[in-house]
Amino acid sequence: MAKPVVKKEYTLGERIYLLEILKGMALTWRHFVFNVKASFRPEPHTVPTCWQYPEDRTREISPIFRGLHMLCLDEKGREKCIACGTCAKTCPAHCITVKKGKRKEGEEDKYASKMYCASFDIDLLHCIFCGFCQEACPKEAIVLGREFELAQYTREECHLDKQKLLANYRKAKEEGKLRPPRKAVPVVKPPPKPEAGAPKTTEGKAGKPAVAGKAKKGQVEVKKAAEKAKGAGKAESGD
Amino acid sequence: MEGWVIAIIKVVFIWAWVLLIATVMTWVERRGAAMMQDRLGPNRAGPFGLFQPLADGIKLFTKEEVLPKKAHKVLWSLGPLLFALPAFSAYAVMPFGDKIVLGGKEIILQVSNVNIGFLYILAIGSLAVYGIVLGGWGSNNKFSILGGLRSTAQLISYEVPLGLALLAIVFVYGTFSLRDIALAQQGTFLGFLPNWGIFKQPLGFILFMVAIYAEANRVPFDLPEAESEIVAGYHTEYGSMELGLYLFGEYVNLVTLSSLIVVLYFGAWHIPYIDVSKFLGPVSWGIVSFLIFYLKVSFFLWLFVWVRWTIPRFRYDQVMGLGWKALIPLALFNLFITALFIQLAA
Amino acid sequence: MDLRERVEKCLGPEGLMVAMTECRGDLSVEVPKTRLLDVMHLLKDTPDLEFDFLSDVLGVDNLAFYEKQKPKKKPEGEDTEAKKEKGPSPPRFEVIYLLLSLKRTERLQVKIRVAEDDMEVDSVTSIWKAANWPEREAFDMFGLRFKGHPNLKRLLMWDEFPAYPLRKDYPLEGRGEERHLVYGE
Amino acid sequence: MNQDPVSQNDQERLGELVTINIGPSHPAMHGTLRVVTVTDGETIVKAEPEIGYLHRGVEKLGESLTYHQFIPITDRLNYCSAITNNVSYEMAVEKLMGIEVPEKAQLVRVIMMELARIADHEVCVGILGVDLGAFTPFFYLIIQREEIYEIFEWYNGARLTNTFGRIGGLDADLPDDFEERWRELKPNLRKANEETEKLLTHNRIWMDRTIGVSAFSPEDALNWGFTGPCLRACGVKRDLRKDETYCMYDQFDFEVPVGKNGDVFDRYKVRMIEMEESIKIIDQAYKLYKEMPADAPLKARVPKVIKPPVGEVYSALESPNGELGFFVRSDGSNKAYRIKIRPPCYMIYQAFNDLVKGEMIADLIACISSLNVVAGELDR
Repeated sequence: MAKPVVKKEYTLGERIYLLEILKGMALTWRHFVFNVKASFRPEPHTVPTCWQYPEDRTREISPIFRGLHMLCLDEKGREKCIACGTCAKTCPAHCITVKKGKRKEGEEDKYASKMYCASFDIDLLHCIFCGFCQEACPKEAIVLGREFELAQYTREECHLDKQKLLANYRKAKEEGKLRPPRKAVPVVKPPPKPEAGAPKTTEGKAGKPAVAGKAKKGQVEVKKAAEKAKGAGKAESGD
Repeated sequence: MEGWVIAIIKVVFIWAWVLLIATVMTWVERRGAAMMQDRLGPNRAGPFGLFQPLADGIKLFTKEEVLPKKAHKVLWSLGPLLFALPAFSAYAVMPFGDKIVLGGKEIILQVSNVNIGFLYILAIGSLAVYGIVLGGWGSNNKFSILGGLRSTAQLISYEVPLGLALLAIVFVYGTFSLRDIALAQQGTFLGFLPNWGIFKQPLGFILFMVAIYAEANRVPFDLPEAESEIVAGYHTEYGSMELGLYLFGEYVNLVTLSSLIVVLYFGAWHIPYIDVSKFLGPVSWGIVSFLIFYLKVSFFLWLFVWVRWTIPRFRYDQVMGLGWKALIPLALFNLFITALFIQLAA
Repeated sequence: MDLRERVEKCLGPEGLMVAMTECRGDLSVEVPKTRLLDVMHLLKDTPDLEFDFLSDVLGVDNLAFYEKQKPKKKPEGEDTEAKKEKGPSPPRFEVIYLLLSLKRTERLQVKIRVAEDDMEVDSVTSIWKAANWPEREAFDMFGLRFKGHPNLKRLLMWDEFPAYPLRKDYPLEGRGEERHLVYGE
Repeated sequence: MNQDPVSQNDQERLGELVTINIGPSHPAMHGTLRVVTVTDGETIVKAEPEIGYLHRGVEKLGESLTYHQFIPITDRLNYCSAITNNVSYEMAVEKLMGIEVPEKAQLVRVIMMELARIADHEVCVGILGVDLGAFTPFFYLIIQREEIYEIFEWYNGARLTNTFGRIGGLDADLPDDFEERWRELKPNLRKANEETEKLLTHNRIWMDRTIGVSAFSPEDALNWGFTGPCLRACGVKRDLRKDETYCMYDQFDFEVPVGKNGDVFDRYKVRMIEMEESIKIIDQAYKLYKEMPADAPLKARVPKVIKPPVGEVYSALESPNGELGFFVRSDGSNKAYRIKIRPPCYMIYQAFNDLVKGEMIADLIACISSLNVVAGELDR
């Protein structure tokens, strides 16, 4: 079914193969010389694009890299997690299991709130590292860290329990590789306050039929208004 | 008796030397490619990864030999042998230096100076196609047989321009002996050019280069093993040292062909305008000529690598088209011109 | 004249339109299954419409949808209304053709309903070759049979696969069909 | 597909034709494609693609996951440009819910999508080179893709499976160092493209291998449902970014390249030019982005639990491969009732037999690479 082709005219330089081939060879030669020179540069990072990975770990990993999970402690060393189970619900791969525990008297220095997670299990073999758990977490307790070397020999090792998660946190803290606190994304302000602070963007425009004017208080972080929004969502789904 | 010993020493020496070059070539190929592609290449085994070929060799030797269920056993095992052997045997007539005087005895740096060296190389070189086509057939794999067929067609087609280009050289030098051709390239030509084959046969040189790229199955003529089309061509089913023989034979082939270029077109061990042998003793001149020769060879070896990592590969019919429609007419033309000049000069 | 009217004008007189819905600007027109090819030809050739590009063909299984649509909820689409008109057992499947008019850059969804006991649908491959694989996929996933399709085989699942995986009564985890696969010669 | 089985079988029995099974594990079959080719010598008589080796039931999965949970799954469709998939899906759900995304978020989406487009085209062109035997351009291009991934990594922590954006907007602003990175990257991108062109475009071997190979007429292409670079290579000027504009694409000044023959060379060339245009778009989008106030919203007000009203929409955007559409039907619950993905290469790949019939095996490989068939997207 191929239709006849519009013949492309070859120029003379194209017709005799050698000219373009020589040009190409000049190009590869330039790269060759550059890289040979570069590879004699002092260690560890020689040729610009190659990282001698296991030895050369100087490559900067993004501070918000979505790697190995950890359970954070607050500044007093108490567990942040309140075992609300939002992470488990949000997880697309259903790899998180949380069991609730109630704080007893005298455990205030261990757990930050009244509820804590008695167990917290993550199956790394299921996890897809989407980062939804850390986004959903109201306390910023579960966080994906910068650790990316996750290969293990057994299935059991790929199973993260609470102790491992806390250990991950301690290790990251020691190395100073904690994830910076999440920056809340500015959300469109509710219509009742028409174009209050927001300048000439169109975000304040009316005409969002689905999102009825359920006001969140000013510029709230999404996750903090979880319960409210849930209510709002339910109400909205009626229309 | 003495002649025998010397011959055997020469054989062993040159055999080991070519093996060494071929081994190093695998390293050069990979590192060179890497450097052209902004990578580093193998750099783990030894300094600069120089022991990488060794590691590869050990790996190939220790791997399990797998014989496909329906493969033809005899042809299957014959294939790699027939491919590697001619590559080595072709070196028998290749000069690799001028001569060396040891213990008052003059030794030519060539295993045997037969006066039909030329024909020998052509004959032996064509034998390599058997290894490929038998391996491809014996594997009982459609990709292998395709690779084998492509290779057969390609090698046979490119034998013709190769032979014609060589014929022109024979016209010019009037001899079939490679050593005589090498010796004839001393001095200058037309008073200012080095008396090298390339200046006497510029067109022939280009034709010859293209033809040997096809003979050696190198990019842009690496159709028989074009990995993106027919997996690995004729050696798809091979593993272990049988595969090693194929890969290695290819590099030995490269060395042979590069040496041939140097002997025929690049003045063998001569340096233009200077007759180095006058300044050196008979022993040191032998060594120096040997080194000069392989310096030139290494340039052509490098050229193989360089070209390979620069350009894409042809399609099967385009290769045939280039061979029959462009190279053979040009080679005939070249032959004609050469003959004309010789006639005029005489 | 907006698209809605034009489509009505084109299909209405011939009685080729069962219902028309609009959702967020996506016009969707339901047509009788038996006259699908006529509709497609009309839509393609009417100078006002010129839906000459077939984006996709997809099947939908409405089994769970009907179960879920309790009468207490006021539905906004005509889906349920259409169902009511048709009586107690609405056709289970839908085939939706996503059409596009290149010249006008307008999109239209053409919908037909297919009952479970009569799964034959006319193939539109004679009009758009683009329907080839999507129809095969709909056959693969829902068991819809396209009459006149040049090569109606399973596309994504293997040929011996016994079920239709995108139907709503097929479990997400599968039924372990792969265990019965026989490998070898 | 091919409708002359009887005569073909006869020929096959006579040994004139050979059936060669290319794939699913073959060096040139990207991912897990498989083509059963019947060849006469090296000439292809029939090439029937078999797909489904990477079928993961994404559409079925979508019916069991909430709207947000499906976003990471879309990453795994066209893994070369995950961001485009994310945005396409998000746009479908936003359309279903009637959400209007803030402008600044749209700009960030444009920037990221165009980066993804460059990355995708780079892989495609590079692989095309590799399949035709020219290895080196692949590395020059892939290095730049790596730098693009670096930007992605600093944007939200993942390189390949980005899970970019959320329904209604974004989850993060552009990183502070974006400008610096982009300024560094831009000349490198251009240089890599230039070098690729230098090595390939005018090289006669390359021209012989690509010009006129698997050429396709615009009528056929439209009938087969071609979109994207493959359609534009046939000479149809159609780009959803221009024709059905979304994400403020109408505010940017860019060209839509078209080819003439619809052959491999034109597809390659269209992709090369598109990369250049993408660079221009990113520049313009970033300029607009800079003009926005720092606290301009990036997310529309979206309920935490997304429950779109009953209805069905189809929303498409111009992915690097062509029209990537999502058909989403909601039954009012928090899970989609039906999600149908319209992958661009699915439509293109079904015409494969017509594309390569009568060509040679080597051309089949060139054709399949130039179509940029991504198994993840194809099989879903």
